[in-house]
Amino acid sequence: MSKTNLTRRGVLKSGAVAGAGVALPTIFTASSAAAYTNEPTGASVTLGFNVPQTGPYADEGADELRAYELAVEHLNGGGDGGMLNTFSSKELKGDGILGKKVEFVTGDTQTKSDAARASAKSMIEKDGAVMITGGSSSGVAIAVQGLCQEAGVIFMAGLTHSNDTTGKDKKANGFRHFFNGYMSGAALAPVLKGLYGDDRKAYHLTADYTWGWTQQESIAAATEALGWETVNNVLTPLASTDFSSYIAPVLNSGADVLVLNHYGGNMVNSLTNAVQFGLREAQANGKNFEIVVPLFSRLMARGAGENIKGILGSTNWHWSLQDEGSKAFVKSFGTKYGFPPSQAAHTTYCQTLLYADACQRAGTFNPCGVAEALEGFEFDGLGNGKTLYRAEDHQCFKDVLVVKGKENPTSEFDLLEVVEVTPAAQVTYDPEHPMFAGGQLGSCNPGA
Amino acid sequence: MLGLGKKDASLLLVVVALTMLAPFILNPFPSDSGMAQFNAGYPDLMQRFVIFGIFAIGFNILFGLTGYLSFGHAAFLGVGSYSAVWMFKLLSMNILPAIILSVIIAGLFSLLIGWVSLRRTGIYFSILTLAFAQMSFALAYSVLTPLTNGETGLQVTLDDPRILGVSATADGSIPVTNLFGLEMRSAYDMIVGPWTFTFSVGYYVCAIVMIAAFYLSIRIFRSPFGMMLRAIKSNQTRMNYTGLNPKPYTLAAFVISGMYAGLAGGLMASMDPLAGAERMQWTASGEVVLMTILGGVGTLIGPILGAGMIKYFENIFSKINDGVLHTWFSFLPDGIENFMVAVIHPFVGKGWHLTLGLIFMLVVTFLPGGLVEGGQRIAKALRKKDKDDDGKSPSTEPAE
Amino acid sequence: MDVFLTQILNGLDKGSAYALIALGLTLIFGTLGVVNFAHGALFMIGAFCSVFLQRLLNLSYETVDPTKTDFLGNPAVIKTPYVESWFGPEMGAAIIDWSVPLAVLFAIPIMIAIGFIMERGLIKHFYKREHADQILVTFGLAIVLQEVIKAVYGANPIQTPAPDALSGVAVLAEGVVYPVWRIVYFFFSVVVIGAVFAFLQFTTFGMVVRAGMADRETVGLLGIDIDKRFTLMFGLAAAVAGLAGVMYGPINAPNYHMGMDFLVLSFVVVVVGGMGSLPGAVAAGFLLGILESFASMTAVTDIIPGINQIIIYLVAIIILLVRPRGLMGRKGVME
Amino acid sequence: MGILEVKDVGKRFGGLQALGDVNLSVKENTCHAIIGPNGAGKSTLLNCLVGKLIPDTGSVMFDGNSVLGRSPHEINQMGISRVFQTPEIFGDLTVMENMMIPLFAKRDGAYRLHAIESVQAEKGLIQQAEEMLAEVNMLDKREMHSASMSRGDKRRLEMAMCLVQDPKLLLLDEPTAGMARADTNNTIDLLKEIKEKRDITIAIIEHDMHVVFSLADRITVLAQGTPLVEDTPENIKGHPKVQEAYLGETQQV
Repeated sequence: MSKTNLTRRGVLKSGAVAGAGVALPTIFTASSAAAYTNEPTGASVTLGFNVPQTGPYADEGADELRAYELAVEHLNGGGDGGMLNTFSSKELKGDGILGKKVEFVTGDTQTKSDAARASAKSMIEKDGAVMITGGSSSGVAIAVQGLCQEAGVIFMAGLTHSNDTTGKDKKANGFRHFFNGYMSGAALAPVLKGLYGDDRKAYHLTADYTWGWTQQESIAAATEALGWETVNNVLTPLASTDFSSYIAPVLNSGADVLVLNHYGGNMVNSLTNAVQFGLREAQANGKNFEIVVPLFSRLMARGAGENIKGILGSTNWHWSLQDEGSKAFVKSFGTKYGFPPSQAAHTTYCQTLLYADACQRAGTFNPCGVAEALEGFEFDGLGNGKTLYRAEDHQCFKDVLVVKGKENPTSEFDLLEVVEVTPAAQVTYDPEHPMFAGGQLGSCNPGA
Repeated sequence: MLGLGKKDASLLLVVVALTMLAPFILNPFPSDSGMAQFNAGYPDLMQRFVIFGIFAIGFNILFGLTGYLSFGHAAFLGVGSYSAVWMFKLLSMNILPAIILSVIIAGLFSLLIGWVSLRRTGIYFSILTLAFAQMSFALAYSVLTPLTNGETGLQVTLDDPRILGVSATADGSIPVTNLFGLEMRSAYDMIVGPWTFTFSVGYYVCAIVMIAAFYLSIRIFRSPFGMMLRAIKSNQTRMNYTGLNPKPYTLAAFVISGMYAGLAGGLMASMDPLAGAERMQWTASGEVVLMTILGGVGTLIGPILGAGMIKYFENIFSKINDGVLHTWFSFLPDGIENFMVAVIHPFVGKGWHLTLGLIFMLVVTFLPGGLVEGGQRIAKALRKKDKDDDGKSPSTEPAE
Repeated sequence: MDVFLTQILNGLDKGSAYALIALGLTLIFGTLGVVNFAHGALFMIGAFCSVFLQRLLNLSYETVDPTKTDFLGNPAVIKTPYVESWFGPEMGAAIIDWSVPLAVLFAIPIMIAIGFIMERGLIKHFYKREHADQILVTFGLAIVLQEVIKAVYGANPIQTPAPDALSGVAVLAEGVVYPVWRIVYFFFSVVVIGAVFAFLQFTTFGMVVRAGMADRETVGLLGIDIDKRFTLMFGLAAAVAGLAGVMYGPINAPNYHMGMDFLVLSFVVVVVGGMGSLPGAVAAGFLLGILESFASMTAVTDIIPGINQIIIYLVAIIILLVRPRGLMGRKGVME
Repeated sequence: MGILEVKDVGKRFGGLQALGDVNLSVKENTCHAIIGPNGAGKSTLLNCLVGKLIPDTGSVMFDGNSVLGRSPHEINQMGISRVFQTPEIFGDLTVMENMMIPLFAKRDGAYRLHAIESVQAEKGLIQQAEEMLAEVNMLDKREMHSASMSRGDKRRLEMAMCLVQDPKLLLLDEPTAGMARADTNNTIDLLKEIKEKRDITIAIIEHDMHVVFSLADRITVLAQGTPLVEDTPENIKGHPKVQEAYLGETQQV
């Protein structure tokens, strides 16, 4: 009894030749011929872009999708080549991957782990995708990463900031380019110290689920190391829309800094509410009251409008960076779509290029070969300076940006200004760091 | 046959034939054609069709027969999934104990919620079930994370004990779910000319369970118990004065439908060992309500049709992007091609919700009895035509 | 003590929103017997009325300023709103600043019109249908409405700030500061609720509608064309939901799914208040708002972790078990 | 000693004394009518008998057992069936299904989870139901959707549903209310037939004196919550107190 693991495209074409003209349903062809899941045998290779197209993160998803389409265009030799020209590895020639034309399928994660897995499965089972990428929340990323591990395809994570993605839930087939909660804390802490001093009392509002907790833990650890005191940490329900009852007690709590460990709609609302309650102008303990939003995204910042002015946070990448890679990317994205890319777009574009390059270098689409090529890979020219894909946990280590809401934006895109580029060395941690311990990569799974 | 009337038996046979031949029926288009986008015959979606079919069949036993509209049934599905995954973590990857535990736990949980909620009727009952389910979801997402793994969902990992199995396979992977060694994800491909048909073990396991569940639901519909439930919907006063106590009947219906939901949850986890909290959210409960109404409340086959329709939209329409549209219309001149793409664009891909919403409105406006009524009208029209042709009407009645 | 005062204020504020939405919902339940799952969408559309007006007022003509560059290095395009060029920069800026209060005026006719169209075009065909069908059709409508808004305005929230003059904080007592707009919102909702009650209490139209709520058939027998009045009621309910949405914009930025977020809560509020009871809906709205605020205090969550996640549902369950028809429900409505 | 013994039953609604010290004894195999002007407490009394209301004072014994505190379905299981003023039937079900439900209740008690068995397999019960339908001349309507029938048919169906349970006591709450004369006469004939054929006790609340005097063996006149007089129809007809309180004003006998 031979079996296939979630696959079928692999034999589809070779089998089609064998079975051509045979209409008798007695001919069963088992697909054990494939060396790994969805081995591309034709002239093209299919990638699966799994992004939220409905639900609250649909705008991020749409931007990710734009970047994916741009990356595919560049890989196939179209457009101006974007970051292919600045990428330190020169393996990709604009003729697809390993000479095969790059095709793609898209799906909707709905920002739900179930729907995301269903969508990824359909790409693997029906469309023969050899790699899945995308997502805009950690829950989805971890769920899809687990699926790809079982199915034997590579997962290139999109927007996922939780420590767990490359911590306790890391997987051999999964790779993350985006930064994480720990890195946010490590990057923010020195800047906070420089701007607000080392004698501060912080009040945390934390989204009451896994990502919120790991982020809060990271930021609290980093700021306490500076000498800050954590006055309180209040957990807020995910479903909250009005944060007034959480914000109101802050001013009389003796704290002089408010840390909002929120993302997406939660972040927009809690920040709006905090500004409404006058916290940005308030005084406490003889100092100016400050608000910190550790994970910033420009698209979300737009939702928060005026409220983000002067608020400090960290981000993976920003379009105003002036290195060659970023400039090339902003140019080709901006020319095609008419507005600058978001950090979500940047990270997914990079992930696609990195995957393609790894296949090219490995000379195969076999996940095990690709994984080997990505592990310990050092590169440059993709917008975050010199970057390492660490072998131990499949996390990228690169510079992290500390940003601040701009006081006088010159355009509707010009919302954040880069305060500091924290060098990669400063945000690097030991793979066995307690915040990341507990999981195992396991061994790579090629599926067949 | 099997204790069923002639009409029911033929309905059952139709369902058996449809599910058994689903890999063919759902893959009508050659794999390389542009229309292959509409093929739904891949294992994951076929499994979802039948699993949600089970969920909806069970829900219909409560809602269709007694008229009690529960907005909290997703909680039972979620609890079933969590139970199954815990069995995979602690005991073994065999799906049988996992599914049995799912059904039992979901049954107990629904007994508790039903016992409280059934003290009220009408919308008050609906809101009570909704409140319980929302509480379950909120707690599973946050406070109960040690039990549910919160946002990420409960997964099997390499260091689970699995006392009757292995924690990790020899090559360092997590073992896969199986039924006494028969792996759920294994599949055969059959290639006939340009077509490819996939036969998945997991699908056939689900399909057999669904047929059994469907058969049981026919028996319940035709039993004195089913008649009592319809009587409760019709007139509770007369019920009381006829010497019958409606409470245990409704509670039994509630628990049975909760166990169906648990069965669906357990199967879902067996096909894909992950249990996420969103499965318990009110939108998920609302989905099964919509499936049942869309298909036809109180009919035998309606809920299965409704479940299939909604899942088809979710998984097929959401994947149609502009690139796909352009390949469809590439035979047209450029201007018309772009125009066609622009017209269809808002309804597919990220607009699949819009299409679904419109379908809901159209179906309920023009087919008050749901899809089943649509089927009946077509059958009636055909029969009329048949009669005109040879004066003979076909013996098969449409699904009630 | 200050903490309690602030939380009561927060509760009244949340309660205002709940009460306004629930009021419209229960009006439609009570008069038309329709379970309207699209009611949340009406709230959302109200909020987007002010987004629309804001966009309208910000319509600009473009001039190229060669001294500046945009993000691609091309000469920058400078936008000047037409209102600023028509009324002068200061007046124009003031008009834009006051776009939310202006949107209140703008939203009333639009919401009433939407209500009319919804009732005449769709809902009226469902009066005699089962509640299940009403749920399906209005749920479908809600999805369609929110997808249309999403297609036009995107999925991310869009800020509709309060006028500068009303956006600061007010010092109510020593150590108690509260945002001015939230106080405005509370009084606004009190006025709207009062107006609806007065309308139903003191006008003949209102009397007929109340009689119709109590016994539709009898009123029909009196030869009063109750249907026409019910259409108007639907418009009124839509307007109340829409106004709640417009004024809510500055508190939380409108997004396309805000209606769904409030839908379940407002159903709970209506049912806890008692089906078909207007005072019940208002009372339940404020009660749940205040309890939710108290439950989020750390002093409470320290004792019962996670209580803030479930408080509304827990209270709803307890109330429904103690009082079978909610706080003020009438017998036989939707049972 | 009657099959139904009502002793000193009183019931207040707020300030209103709806029933005060009602005593009533219904003898086995008789037809006992309860009459009285509107607001006399007839319906309240009936509701106290079937468990819908619980009296404040007094006792209600049926066949030697107290019915107080029991719910309607328990009281039915004791052998009391009730026909309502407006027919209460299962409108969504067919006539035949309407008949099967009381039969199941009679055989299986207030609750039994018979979820797998088929209704069609219950040949014995089906036969009983058909016989009963034949008795009320409704056999031809057996597959009809019961909600779509005429009011008279609904009434006959309800009566059949009660009778098929073979109750010891049949309670009739204005069984001819709103009926045309012809229908009323049919109902009287039906009830007469039932009385003759079966060992059954009937208690009837009725406005229509024609019905009362056609059927009743004994009559209790209720006024303002208390029994005014109890006697045979002949005596009641001539009773001056009754004439004065009730009959004389409203009805020519």
